[in-house]
Amino acid sequence: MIRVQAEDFDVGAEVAALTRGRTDIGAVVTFSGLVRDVSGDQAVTSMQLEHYPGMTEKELARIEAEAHARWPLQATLIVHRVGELKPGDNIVLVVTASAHREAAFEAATFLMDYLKTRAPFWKREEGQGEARWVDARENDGKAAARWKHR
Amino acid sequence: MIRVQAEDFDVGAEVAALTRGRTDIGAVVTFSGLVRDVSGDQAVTSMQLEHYPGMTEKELARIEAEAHARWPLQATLIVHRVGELKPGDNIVLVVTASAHREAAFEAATFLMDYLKTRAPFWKREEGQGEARWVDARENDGKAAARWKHR
Amino acid sequence: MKLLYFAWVKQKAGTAEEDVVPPADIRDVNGLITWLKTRGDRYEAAFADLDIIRCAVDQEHGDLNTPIAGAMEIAFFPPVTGG
Amino acid sequence: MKLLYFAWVKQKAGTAEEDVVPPADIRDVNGLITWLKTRGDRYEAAFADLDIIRCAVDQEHGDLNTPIAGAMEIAFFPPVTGG
Repeated sequence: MIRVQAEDFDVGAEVAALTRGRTDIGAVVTFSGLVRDVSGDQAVTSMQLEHYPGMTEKELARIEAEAHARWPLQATLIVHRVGELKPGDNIVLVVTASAHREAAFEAATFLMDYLKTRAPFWKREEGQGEARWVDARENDGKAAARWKHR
Repeated sequence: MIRVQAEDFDVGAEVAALTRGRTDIGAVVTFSGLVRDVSGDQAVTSMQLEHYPGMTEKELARIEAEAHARWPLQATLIVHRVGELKPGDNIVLVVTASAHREAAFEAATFLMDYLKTRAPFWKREEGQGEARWVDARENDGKAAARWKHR
Repeated sequence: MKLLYFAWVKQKAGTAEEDVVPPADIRDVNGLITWLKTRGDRYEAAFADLDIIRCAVDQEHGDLNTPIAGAMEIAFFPPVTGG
Repeated sequence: MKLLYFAWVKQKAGTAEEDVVPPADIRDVNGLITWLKTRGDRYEAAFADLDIIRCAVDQEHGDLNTPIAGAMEIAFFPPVTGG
């Protein structure tokens, strides 16, 4: 399931909704990404999340389908917030549910690696009176590349 | 933080407690383990979790300290339930918080791998009129061994 | 053909969206960019360093060699930074 | 010295906990098990396959070679299955 929204999310409520009434799930992994108050060595007081409406949902759905093709997953969820966020706020939530923990951990890591390098979101940070677009991290490209030949 | 308890836990409340008022956490990973209604090819109607009071807490604290020595973590939590559980019930919760996702994901995986092979808990499953002690999974030993030389 | 621009590419290009009719002999994204750069300084600025330009053709990731024949919507943006 | 037994080791040994005074020449866990097995069939049954017996000496994981001198509490159990 894919959601792009301005509103916050509740990790516990999302996990409960995914597992409610089911007895075939043995492992649930969640990843929450939050806004930090520093970026590199620069203070951050707020963050704008821009995205590409239409493509965002399609790309997230493609990434989710790829995870289901690679691992036996009972359920997955990707929630990404857009708009203005403050330090400490949630940005993104990924949830994976499987019979066993290996698949749940690997699929959650994969979803985040792919989301970071393929989902059309852009962060603009503000702090110390100036705004700057965040640069892509080289490590994110490397993290995504390791799934290519698996 | 370590807790061994009969009561259920709430993933969302635990994550909120760990991150509340903090703006230095960029990534939170949670792992929840749940009771499944099958084990191998056998039906499970209930599960008893036995443990070694005293050693359990010490061993979980050792495992947690090892994770903090290996990764830059802002906070960690391990909650393990004991007593009688039913299919769909929570068994274990691990939460890791870090500035970046790599450390949070790796530390959560490590905590579960070590907990599975070192924390003194034993599962006894009931189903189809008989009770049986769960055998250790060979894969769990392999999963734990991969951290030895890192 | 609709063109979309995001993040700093949008700021440099000075627009979020525009409709264009490129010459018929333009076959791929690279040709389209070359043509756009002839249309003014702001396009020169937006496309100054193609190493940090990404594109999508009809909402799928593409590259400089992706054909544009029949495309309805082409987007230009920096490497993504969500998550 | 206090001995503790857990899971099926407890069921086979027929007790969860007992106080014992092993002979002074017993130096390690292996020696302790050998001595316990002379005390009755239920210990023979509990320790029949040492490949699937784990132990802790004073609440730290040990093995067959772990010394028991001065130990207050020794526990025997199957490979753990929590999580």
